[in-house]
Amino acid sequence: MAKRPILGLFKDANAAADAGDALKSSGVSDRDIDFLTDAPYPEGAFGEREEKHRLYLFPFIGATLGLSAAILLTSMTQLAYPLVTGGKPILALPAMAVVSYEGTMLGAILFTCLGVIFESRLPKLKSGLYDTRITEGYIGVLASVEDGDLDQTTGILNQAGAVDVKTEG
Amino acid sequence: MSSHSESHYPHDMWVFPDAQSTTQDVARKTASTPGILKLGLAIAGVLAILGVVGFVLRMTSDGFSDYGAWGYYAAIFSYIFVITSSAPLVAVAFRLTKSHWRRPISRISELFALVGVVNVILYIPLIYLLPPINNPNFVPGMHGELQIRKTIWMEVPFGAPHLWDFLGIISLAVLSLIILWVSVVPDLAEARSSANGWRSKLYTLLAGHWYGTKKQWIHQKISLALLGALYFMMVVFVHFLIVSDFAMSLIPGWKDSILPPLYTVTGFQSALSIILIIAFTMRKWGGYEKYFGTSVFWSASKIQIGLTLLWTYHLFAFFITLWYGRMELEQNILRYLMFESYSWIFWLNVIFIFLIPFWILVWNPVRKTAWGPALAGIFILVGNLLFQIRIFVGAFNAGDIYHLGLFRVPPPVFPDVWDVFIVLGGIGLVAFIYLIGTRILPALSVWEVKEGAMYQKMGTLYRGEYLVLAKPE
Amino acid sequence: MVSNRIDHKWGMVVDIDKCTGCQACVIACQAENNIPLNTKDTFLQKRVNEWIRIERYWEGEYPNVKARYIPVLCQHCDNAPCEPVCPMYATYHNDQGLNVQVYNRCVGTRYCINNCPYQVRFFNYWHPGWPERLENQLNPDVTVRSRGITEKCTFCVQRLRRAELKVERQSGSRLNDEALEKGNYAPACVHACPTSALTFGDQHDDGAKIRSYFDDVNAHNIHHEHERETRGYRLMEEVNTRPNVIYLKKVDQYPLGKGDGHV
Amino acid sequence: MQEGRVLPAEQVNRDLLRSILETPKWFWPVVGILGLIVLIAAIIIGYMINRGLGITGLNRPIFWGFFITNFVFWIGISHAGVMLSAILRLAKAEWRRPATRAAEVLTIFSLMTAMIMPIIHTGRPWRILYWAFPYDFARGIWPNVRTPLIWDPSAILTYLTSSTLFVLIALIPDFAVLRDRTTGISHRIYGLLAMGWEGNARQWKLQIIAGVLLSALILPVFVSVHSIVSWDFGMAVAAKSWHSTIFAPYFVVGAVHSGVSAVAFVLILLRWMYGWQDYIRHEHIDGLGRLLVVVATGWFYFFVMEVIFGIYGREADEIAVRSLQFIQEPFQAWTIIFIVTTYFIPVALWLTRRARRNLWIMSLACISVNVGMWLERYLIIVPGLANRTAFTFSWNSYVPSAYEAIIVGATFAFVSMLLLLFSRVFPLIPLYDIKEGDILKNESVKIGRRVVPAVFRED
Repeated sequence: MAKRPILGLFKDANAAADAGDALKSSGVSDRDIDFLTDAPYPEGAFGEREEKHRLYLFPFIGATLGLSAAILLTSMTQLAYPLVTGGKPILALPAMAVVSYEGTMLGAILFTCLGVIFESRLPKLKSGLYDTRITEGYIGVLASVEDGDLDQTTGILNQAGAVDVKTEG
Repeated sequence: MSSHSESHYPHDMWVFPDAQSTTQDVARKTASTPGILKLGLAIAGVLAILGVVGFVLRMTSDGFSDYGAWGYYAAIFSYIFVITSSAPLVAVAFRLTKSHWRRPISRISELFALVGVVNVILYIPLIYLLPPINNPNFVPGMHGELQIRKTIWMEVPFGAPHLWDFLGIISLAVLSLIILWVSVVPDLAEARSSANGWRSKLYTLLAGHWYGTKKQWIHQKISLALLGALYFMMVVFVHFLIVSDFAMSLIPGWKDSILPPLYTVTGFQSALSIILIIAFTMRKWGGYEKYFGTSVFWSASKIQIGLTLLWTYHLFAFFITLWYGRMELEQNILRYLMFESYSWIFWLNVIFIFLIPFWILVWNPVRKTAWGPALAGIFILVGNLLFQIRIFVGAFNAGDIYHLGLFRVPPPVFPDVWDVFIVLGGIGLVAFIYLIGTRILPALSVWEVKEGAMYQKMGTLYRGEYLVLAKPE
Repeated sequence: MVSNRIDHKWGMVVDIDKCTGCQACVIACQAENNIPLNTKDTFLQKRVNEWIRIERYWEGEYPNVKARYIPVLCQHCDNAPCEPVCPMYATYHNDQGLNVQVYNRCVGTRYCINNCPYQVRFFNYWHPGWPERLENQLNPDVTVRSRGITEKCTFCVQRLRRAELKVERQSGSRLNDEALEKGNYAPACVHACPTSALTFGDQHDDGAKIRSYFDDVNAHNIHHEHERETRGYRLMEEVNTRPNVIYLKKVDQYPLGKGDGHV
Repeated sequence: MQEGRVLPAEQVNRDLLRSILETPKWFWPVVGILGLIVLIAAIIIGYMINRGLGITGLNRPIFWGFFITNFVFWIGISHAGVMLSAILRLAKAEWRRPATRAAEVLTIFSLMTAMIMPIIHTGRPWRILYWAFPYDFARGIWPNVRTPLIWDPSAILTYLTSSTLFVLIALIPDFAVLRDRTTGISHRIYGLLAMGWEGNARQWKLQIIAGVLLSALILPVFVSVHSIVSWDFGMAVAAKSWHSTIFAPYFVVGAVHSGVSAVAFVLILLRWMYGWQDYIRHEHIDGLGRLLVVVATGWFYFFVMEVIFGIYGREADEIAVRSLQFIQEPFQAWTIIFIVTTYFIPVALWLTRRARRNLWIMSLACISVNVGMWLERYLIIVPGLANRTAFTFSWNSYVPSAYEAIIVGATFAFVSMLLLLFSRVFPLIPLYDIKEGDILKNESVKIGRRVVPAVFRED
């Protein structure tokens, strides 16, 4: 049986947190509960599940790629055109160091940005259940429950003090 | 990298212990001397005696006429000076920025004021060692000889540089002692009644006037801020004097405007390192666990990694500028200090002061431990010693200092046994005095910890429990 | 490079003692290398292009003054500071010891000019133009540089190339002093100098006139200047650019009293 | 430093999106005027490219003049962005919140402006692509990586890319807000930009981490950029006063000095233009003032070092340059103005709390800093070239032509125009950051009778 999303809107953060607890006690696994807010509440403010992520790998991968790319570019171009300038060595390491450094940082930053997008599961092509009031400071409690439990869940949400409860269709 | 690296549970966070117990606890710890401390004192004392022996032998064998033999002495002086003069800055700087994490370590850093005396003593022989700025045997028209050595003292004023540098060092010592006194008074006042024997006499003498009235507190805060700012500028200035007079101007033709900042950064780095090491030891063996949360090490090591990068940055700026121009003089200086004579010391220096600490501290989980920063600190201290040897021994043996420039690459100078004695002795002397200091004065700034305890607590926001941090004004 | 090529290291010796400051070299260079005319208002704009210039300094106080002349041209340094700073490789050091300028690579960042201690690099602020009657005297072997690029003395590389073709490729003999002299292959300034203060030659050629001077100056660097047998010296030796142009000191028969001289 | 009251989210949206959702009546006229100035400058640039650099005041030996000065100046301004948002983010300074994005955007635009300068100052700008982008065609050769002029583009492009991404990542949640507030085509565009952001816990967590992580990554870049710009001069052996080892940190600190003052000024302007009194409060400007006292003093230290070690060697040609800077007409007058306006006037003002809290005085101080810093670059570049060799024969001075002056002036108009246009379409104050601040703020510690404002910390 397919799970259906249901969104309760709350004006007060405490109420939203209560709703979350109520849902959990009613047997909804916390993987199915999500809190939509308009600002970053401190982690665990709603007793929500803890999110795991691998963002810290990205900069390191990017840095390695960027570094190797930069070293290749600088060394190859100098070796390909062995023109003596100012009595400097053809493979001028200090000069390469500067460009390679920039390459490293560029790689790291590009990959970090990609990582952020990827890890926060964006871009989200088909938008789920949502309400524009969330960006007005309302807090949305988004749960996905079995078809049968929709009414019960609606009850729980309303009981917790939801301003509005939305389901699909 | 970030504060959010892993999950946040209350036990990650840390609030200061309750105010009441602190005073007695710290007083007790100050009064008692555990075995490990006795051992430390013994070792330090032996080393210090070794140092004196080494010094005397060096003096009798070489005398003060030939300053070249004293390179290692200058190096260890500069090592001690740059660290101990920078150490009080840790307290000063983070007091100015009102960071809470500094509270437990600020006394550790201020206590280094007691070592300022060592700087003054160690400097006195250098007065005789440093050759005069005016070329004594100058013959007009002599090829490539200068009448006045290149120095920061343009028109060589009276007593330059010996006297002025000396005054600088003395004023640093005095200023830091004043800061220490101003900051330690409230703790002594609290302890003066409970302490017994000579301690209570001493404490009453030092802090008899203190009753913790509002007025006194305000005055104390203001004077700490002002003295701190003054001390900061003083330190940077005296670093500039010392490194340019005792290193740069002794290498003919070496004109390197980035050396003073580099020197200062090295000082900050090592000061923070030694403080973190001491904090680690107090936490591990001194029974101060509950005062040193990991957040101290965590925040400090962020600063530390910044300083480490800064050091390397300054070094590279120096290197690339000299490398790019093809001037013989500059090439020779690079060869001498970096790539030929002192090459292996140089590479070790870079590894110890940059590579290893960087790779230790780049990991956030390690930064959150107590041992990580302390370990990095040890490496940094070794690296700094190598740096001082490279620069000062190099400078003291660079040949004819009145010559136009360094047109040949002198060989490196390796330490003989007396030099080793002197180096160890200097470190031992500092350690000895510092340890004695921790027996006399409380090694934890009680009033600051208490103040901190007022300003932070655990608080609940909806379902999560977090640290609540209050920032007055 | 090309297999049957005889390798050279060109060099020049400038005898200050012979220089009379007559500016003939300047004009010769102007004519040979299609240098835009230095009109009155280019002078007023301080944008003169003189690949070789005669610097004139007064020594002593009036009335007992002496004029000192020193011809300054591109020193073709082996450690040329101008070369590494060009982002386009528009200037580099070729295998004949020449500091060459590749006009169509140049974008005119003017960094090389700033980095030249001798100030012998020039920038075309305006598009070069010649009065109609002078169009015909332009040298077909030399590019006319457009505006916005840097130019400098080339040791008349066009003549050297022709010499290599005529002498070395065709007759196969080495391009030595008399060959240069006979075929009029040395740089224009050298041939134009009435007192033959300028001598041009190949440092790798044992028979070359300039050879002894280069050997001497290379043997004793600036710190052993006083040990040199010849009068040779290089401009601003302390910068260590190792020029391929050597100057010979002036022999002053009636030196001014000490103290009232400058330069 | 936690003044100001907690505002409901609706009001935050309403206030901060005002600049986007409704257009103030002064907006288009101002943009029009600025655009006109930029247009004039563009025409002059075209004329210059057509006629050649002869129309500037450049000559021998002063081959770099106003354009390069302006280039360095704008690069300097661009350092404010990362300085503020990164360092303050890492230091968790609460008062950073409204300042960050304005600073970052200023970074981006001033970088763009700066990059125009070296391009138009070259002799043949139409060939510039071969320079900036390393690829191999048309002249059968790649760029020469040994020159600072290649390090420059690599650093600047890295910095530009990263700071742009930095801003864009931080904009995603605000795009979502705009998506929900707009209709029609703009709704679709903002929706596209928001990438389906719905603000769940995971997205927020990563958003916050991204802020800190990117700050930590951009800081090293930002230091490198101005160092490399300084090495354009530091690598030159021929210009005696340029070949100094301290240039890199000296330039960086100077850049931060001018940049942060510029940001403070921009913030004051925004507060005045859009009536954001509740967001850009005196405490923020005050904080910037305190920060600037430290930065300025650090800069002064490096300045003194640079000068002392300039004359340290007592070498004739070095002394010649210094005397040109400090003693001879006309530069010595400019030098005095530069030192006074960069350090003494502003710091004297910033030292008192009342001055720091007075917006008029603050703006004056910030402007004076930037005047001074512009002069600083001018006084490094031009006298350094004016007599850089032992050959006194070709010593010379420099007077910029009117064209140069107009182009330089127009760059300021250009940056302000871009900022205005940006504020028309994107929020210049990060909404979610403000809201977060409000959430974390509403808890205070009571000590005896006094209630001390406090914030929640997650660590």
